[in-house]
Amino acid sequence: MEAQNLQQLTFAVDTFYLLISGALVMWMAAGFSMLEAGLVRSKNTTEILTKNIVLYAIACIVYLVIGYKVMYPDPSTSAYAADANFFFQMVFVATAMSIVSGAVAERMKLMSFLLFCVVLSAVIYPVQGLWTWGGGMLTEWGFVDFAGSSIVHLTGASAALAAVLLLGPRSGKYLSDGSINALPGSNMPLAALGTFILWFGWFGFNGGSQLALSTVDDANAIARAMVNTNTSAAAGTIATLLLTKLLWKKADLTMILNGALAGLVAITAQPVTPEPWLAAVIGFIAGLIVVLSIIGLDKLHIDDPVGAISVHGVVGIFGTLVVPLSDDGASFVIQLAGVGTIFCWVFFSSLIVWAILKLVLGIRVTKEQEYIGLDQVDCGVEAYPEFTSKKDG
Amino acid sequence: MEAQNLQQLTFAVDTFYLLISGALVMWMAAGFSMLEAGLVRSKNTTEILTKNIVLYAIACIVYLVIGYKVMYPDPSTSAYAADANFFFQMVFVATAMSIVSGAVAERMKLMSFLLFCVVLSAVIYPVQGLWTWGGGMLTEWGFVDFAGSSIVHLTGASAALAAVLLLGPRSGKYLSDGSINALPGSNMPLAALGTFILWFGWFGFNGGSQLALSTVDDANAIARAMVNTNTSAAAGTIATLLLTKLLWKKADLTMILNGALAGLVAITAQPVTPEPWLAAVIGFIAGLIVVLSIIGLDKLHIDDPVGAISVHGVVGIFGTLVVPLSDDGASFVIQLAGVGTIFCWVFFSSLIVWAILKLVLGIRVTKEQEYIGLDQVDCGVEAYPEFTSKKDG
Amino acid sequence: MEAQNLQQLTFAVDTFYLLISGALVMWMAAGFSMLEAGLVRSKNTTEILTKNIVLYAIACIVYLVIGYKVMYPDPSTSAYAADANFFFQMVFVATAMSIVSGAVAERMKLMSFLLFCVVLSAVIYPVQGLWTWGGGMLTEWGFVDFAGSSIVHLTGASAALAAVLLLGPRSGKYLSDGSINALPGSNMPLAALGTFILWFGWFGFNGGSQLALSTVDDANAIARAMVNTNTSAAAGTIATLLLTKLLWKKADLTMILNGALAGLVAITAQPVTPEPWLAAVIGFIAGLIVVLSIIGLDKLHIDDPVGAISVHGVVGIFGTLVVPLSDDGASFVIQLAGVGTIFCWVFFSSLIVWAILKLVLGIRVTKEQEYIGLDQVDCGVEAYPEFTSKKDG
Amino acid sequence: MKMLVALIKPFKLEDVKQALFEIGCKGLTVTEVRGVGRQKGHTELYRGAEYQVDFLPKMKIELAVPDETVERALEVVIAAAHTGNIGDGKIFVMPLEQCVRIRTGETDQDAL
Amino acid sequence: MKMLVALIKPFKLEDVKQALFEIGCKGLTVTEVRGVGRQKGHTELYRGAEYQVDFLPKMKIELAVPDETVERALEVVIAAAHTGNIGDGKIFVMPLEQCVRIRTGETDQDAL
Amino acid sequence: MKMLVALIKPFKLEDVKQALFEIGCKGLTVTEVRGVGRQKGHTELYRGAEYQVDFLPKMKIELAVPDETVERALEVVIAAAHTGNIGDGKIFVMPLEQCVRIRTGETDQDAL
Ligand SMILES: Nc1ncnc2c1ncn2[C@@H]1O[C@H](COP(=O)(O)OP(=O)(O)O)[C@@H](O)[C@H]1O
Ligand SMILES: Nc1ncnc2c1ncn2[C@@H]1O[C@H](COP(=O)(O)OP(=O)(O)O)[C@@H](O)[C@H]1O
Ligand SMILES: Nc1ncnc2c1ncn2[C@@H]1O[C@H](COP(=O)(O)OP(=O)(O)O)[C@@H](O)[C@H]1O
Repeated sequence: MEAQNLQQLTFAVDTFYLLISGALVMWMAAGFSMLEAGLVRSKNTTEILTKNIVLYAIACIVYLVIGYKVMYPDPSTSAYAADANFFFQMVFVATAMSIVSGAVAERMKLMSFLLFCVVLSAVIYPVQGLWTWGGGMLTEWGFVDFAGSSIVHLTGASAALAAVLLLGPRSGKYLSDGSINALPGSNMPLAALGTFILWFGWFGFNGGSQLALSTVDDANAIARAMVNTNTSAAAGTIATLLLTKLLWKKADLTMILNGALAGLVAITAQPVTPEPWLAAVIGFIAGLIVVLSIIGLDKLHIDDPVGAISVHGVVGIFGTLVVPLSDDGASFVIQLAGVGTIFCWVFFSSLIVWAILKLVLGIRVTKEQEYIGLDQVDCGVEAYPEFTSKKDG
Repeated sequence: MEAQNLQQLTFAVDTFYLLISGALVMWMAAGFSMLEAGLVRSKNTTEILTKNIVLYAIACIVYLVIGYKVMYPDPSTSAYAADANFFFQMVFVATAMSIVSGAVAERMKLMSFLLFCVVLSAVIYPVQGLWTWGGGMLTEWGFVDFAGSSIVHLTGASAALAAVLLLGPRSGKYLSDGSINALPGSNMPLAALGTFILWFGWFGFNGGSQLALSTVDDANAIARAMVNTNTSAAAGTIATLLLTKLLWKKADLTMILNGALAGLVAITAQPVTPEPWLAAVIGFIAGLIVVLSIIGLDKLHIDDPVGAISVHGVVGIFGTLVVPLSDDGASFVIQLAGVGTIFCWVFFSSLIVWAILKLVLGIRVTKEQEYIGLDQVDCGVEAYPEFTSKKDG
Repeated sequence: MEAQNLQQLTFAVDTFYLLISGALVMWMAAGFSMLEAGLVRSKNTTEILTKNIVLYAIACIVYLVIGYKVMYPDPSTSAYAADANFFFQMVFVATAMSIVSGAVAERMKLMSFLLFCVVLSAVIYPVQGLWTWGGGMLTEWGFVDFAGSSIVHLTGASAALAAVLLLGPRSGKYLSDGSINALPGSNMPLAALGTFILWFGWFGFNGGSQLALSTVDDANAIARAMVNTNTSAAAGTIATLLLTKLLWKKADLTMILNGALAGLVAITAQPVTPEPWLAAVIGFIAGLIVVLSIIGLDKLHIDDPVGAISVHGVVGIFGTLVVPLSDDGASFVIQLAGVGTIFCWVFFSSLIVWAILKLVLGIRVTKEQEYIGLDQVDCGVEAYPEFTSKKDG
Repeated sequence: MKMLVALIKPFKLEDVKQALFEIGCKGLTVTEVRGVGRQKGHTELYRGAEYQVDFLPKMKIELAVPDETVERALEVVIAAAHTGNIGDGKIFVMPLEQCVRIRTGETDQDAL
Repeated sequence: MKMLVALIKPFKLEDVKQALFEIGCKGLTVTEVRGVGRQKGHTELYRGAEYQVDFLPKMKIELAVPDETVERALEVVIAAAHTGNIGDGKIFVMPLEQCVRIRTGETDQDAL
Repeated sequence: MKMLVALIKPFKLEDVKQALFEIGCKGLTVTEVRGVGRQKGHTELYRGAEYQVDFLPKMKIELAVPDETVERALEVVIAAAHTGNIGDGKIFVMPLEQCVRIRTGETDQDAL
């Protein structure tokens, strides 16, 4: 009787832990929305908000109907509520898709984007998810990706990269002489708020990925994961501050926000085994990488308004590759193989889907529509109808 | 000794579960504030923020002093901390009141609104709460309203409807030729943020309403409630997207946000018994209903700037009535009777209170004050003092 | 076996409770950011956001490397994960530092501020933290400060006061004839959002400070702490509403927000022992005090753009001194001695650090830089680049 | 031709526009401006501190009209913008030598 | 001297500025305005209700030029601002009697 | 009467207003504009990319004055707006034929 009650309570506690973690990850959808709404121009703000809330909704429904079954053909969870497991897995898909929306901002057709979202949630994400978390081939190889530096973040970024290559840069971003023109984001408090939301939600993302709380070992692992998550983000923030100060004598807030996110992405592949000081080092390097990557992609005329490809892709790879530094169960070669496999699958399958969408429906608005702004074109609702605009006339 | 420790731990876990859930519901107050601040014009923004934070404060204090005792004359909770129970119940009152504030926005006197808030928290809400959750007559009839589609949401909307009928529409909303003039909300990112906050907070609202976590059955019920809550909201979002695209060829973000909320309200009456696919269907229909209801009320010249009456009232009724679809313990007739009873009580008692307030203090600002905006009139603080306004001059 | 499992589960539950609480306190960093971003002028908004996210990062890293060891030379926590304890303690330092950033807004050099942040997190905060929470002399005296009305809030405010005295007021705040000129904050929704975030996060701040959940007594204490926290904040809100209505016939939202925070700060020293009605009284008085204090400091030409010194300092002292009203273990004299000790240590050590910074690097931007705004000077990124400004030209 | 520049209370804009279109005006240009004049500003309170708001929001209407319409235009603007309170605004009439329509290259009267 | 006042489509501002600087103009002033004219506004939808947007965003360029440059300036503005669609805008030419440069006190031609 | 149009540095607005009121002006109108001229813009950085800010914020003051006050008004504006740096701005003087006060119908001098 006692024993049974204890078992029930354990079941309940583990379930609750997963549900709270999942709710925190759901909340990250708000973070991406605010971050992206802050970093686009005001004429595209309503559209990006629409995209973000609808993509979350689509990811949930499609993963419920198809994706979850693809990724976990046989989800046997007797230790906590089956629904809690589904809930936690579901919100991860939405995260991957949110990454895409930022990179293609200010020029993509809303409906084409949403159709891609269906395919990613139904097939592209779950298939590679199956390989690792579903117990597939990558797991057999010994690939380690605790909470998804590659499985979630690199996946999102790879799909984004495929889109951006087919889509081209925003008009006005690269001038005819090859020089780069800034198109500043319209609302910094929103961008900062979005980053804070993501940071907060990430405690559920990484903390929840232990999937069980009820033993001393689990509890210690979760606590360590949360400390390391926070430490890596903090170090990434500081790294970007120092680097932008060094490069430009200014503390570029948008870069610093990217630096915090880079720290979060980098530690996600393995937040449990590093000592906090190592987490700090990983986050710090991630912060440096992200700035250089953003500058580099810009030089290549790959236009990513929010830096999503650098934050989630380049740093996601970095994070996955440094797992062996602290985790004896991982090897650099396998990590590399895993990263390569995931990237190739997601990038090429996405490229095909985007290409089909481009042929059939078109993926880019017209030049005039881009000038007017997607808010009028796709939503008919201005984001800030009462405020006069200084820019773009 | 062991047994006692286990009992203590169970007590602690259930308490913690209620507290976290309650904190999430408190957070919904921020959601309503942001949603409403985004959907009013900038000249009324400070006032609506003031209204929202003060109404929350009043609801808490008045429910502590009076309302709780009315609603639960004998709260016997030995399974978790008594304070946790109070905390969780208290935040629900504030939710009901927040619903009112959106519907009467941009024209009501601040102090009259706050006085109504006292009455609603002390009497109107607790009396009908007693009937169901307090173990009163509706419970005896067999009325089912798990987390409050009617008890909280319809209650808020009924009080709002009474107010709007006495208050009349905002000047300029309906033109002399009977046509409808749009008065666009001033800040879409805030409206979207508010919706995300509400969605997130709703996991506490519906998840917490199981009131106990510590058994396998409870844990499964909570997990199911959260999955269904999320699924219904997602389906509501998608439904509104499709419908507004169909009707107007545009993805109207403000409607989509209402659609998400409609999904949340609809599933609230019974989030535990439906299969997720049924939750999706309920949410989807709720999303369709809310758009049609908003258009319909507008045709009737019932002016509700944020759509609160449609989202919480019309959809709240819908959600309560579909409970028998999945819950064998409920019958359609009883549900109808319950809805009718709650509506009549809240609507007419509110009407009387509003009418008295109208006679004694007045409930509406003058035409000139409305033109200037409530921020100057009631608060003396502009919401965005540095930004030039394009509208209204 | 059973017993051991129960012990493990208890460990896990207590750990989880601390981690969730800590995450909520981390989230308060977003609250301070939004509150301060809303209350400064738009030309200083990017800078204050930068300051807030970087100060959080610095506090985390510095406390990890140095501060924690100073404050808890021997942290023996076998009842929950050691990392969870560190996590929860760490986020408190950031809170203290966030308080400073508001008070010195709109005129301080970014880098000097951040250097101070290093010293506060490494030495100033941990040293006084050691005296009470680390088991040092104040604990021996019998000083009671449950969650840090003095240890966190007064500490932040004292450091802020030292800074403001050396820094002087913003130019244009006090006119040559001694009269006070208002410099209105630029974005009220952000300020309100920030307050809601802080209120929500405070449930972790005060609720978590019990440090253990797993017994009936602990659970009851936490539940009571959360009810009282909420009640005190609500009462503070109402008090400020009434007082500003009385003084100026307007409901000044910025004051009301400060009133809510005052309620939160006041109850923080002892949220467990008061009956809820006493918590309401304490919060109510705190709300009155904060308004009078803000007006008073302004008369003394101590310029604090967000009211941080009044909210966290003056009210922090009040909250600490009223502990004996409900807590028999505390005495007024000891409380006074504790407050005095903490204030003296923090104020004078901060004064010295600020003075050194002033000599070596300077702490204040030039007059012209102040006119242009810190966003351009320190960050090179405008907060709202597309919106035309009405003020300051 | 003349250029009429009218400074009016913002909420009268719609009425004035209406009135001008009724007498055959085909276009006008509007700018948000802030004015100071006989209409006194007011003091506002923020956190207990008073501050003076001197500049009041006004709308500036610029309207090019043929000479023969000037009188009529002045009349209707005055009628439509009038509230009888201080701060109703002013109308200035300035000489306008030439006018070109960018799309067609038409000039003067034809270009209005 | 004359004061040229041009009302143009906002996205043509950069081109017009460029063109004017190429013919030797040294300065100009720009204001965001809203115009109504032959170019019809449009209706927008918000929550199912239509509303009329009459006033369209335009840029107003003010440019003081010596008499001999007026013709040339008109030409280049017309060329640069032209799209061929209704709503391309107008240019008004007004007499300018005097001009002072605040920094140096220079007047007239020298002050431009 | 003349219409004085002054383009000044924004932070000088208060001083100029003060100075004008001291010599008896009773009203003026202010618009936020952006100007380009001899004062060069600057480049800013955003995420590592430079961008050119050509247009600088200026305040435009419009002031109708009787003929006899023109000289005096020019003097005080120049004195108050002067910083000695490039970009201090210009004052343009344009003929003003008529002026009506909407509230009273007064015209010309009386209407100012
Ligand atoms: N001399 C002037 N030059 C330019 N604009 C003026 C002048 N006098 C007044 N104005 C404008 O006209 C508006 C109304 O003038 P005011 O003197 O306040 O009231 P009234 O219109 O009743 O005379 C002012 O706000 C200002 O914009
Ligand atoms: N009579 C007028 N007075 C002042 N501004 C005018 C006048 N007519 C037109 N405008 C301005 O010129 C702009 C373009 O005019 P419009 O008649 O729409 O098209 P078009 O330039 O093709 O003739 C208007 O938006 C308005 O700003
Ligand atoms: N030809 C012009 N026509 C209209 N406005 C001008 C002209 N030249 C300059 N301005 C305005 O005057 C401002 C200051 O001119 P600028 O040449 O930069 O410096 P300065 O006042 O020292 O000569 C410009 O920003 C612009 O607004």
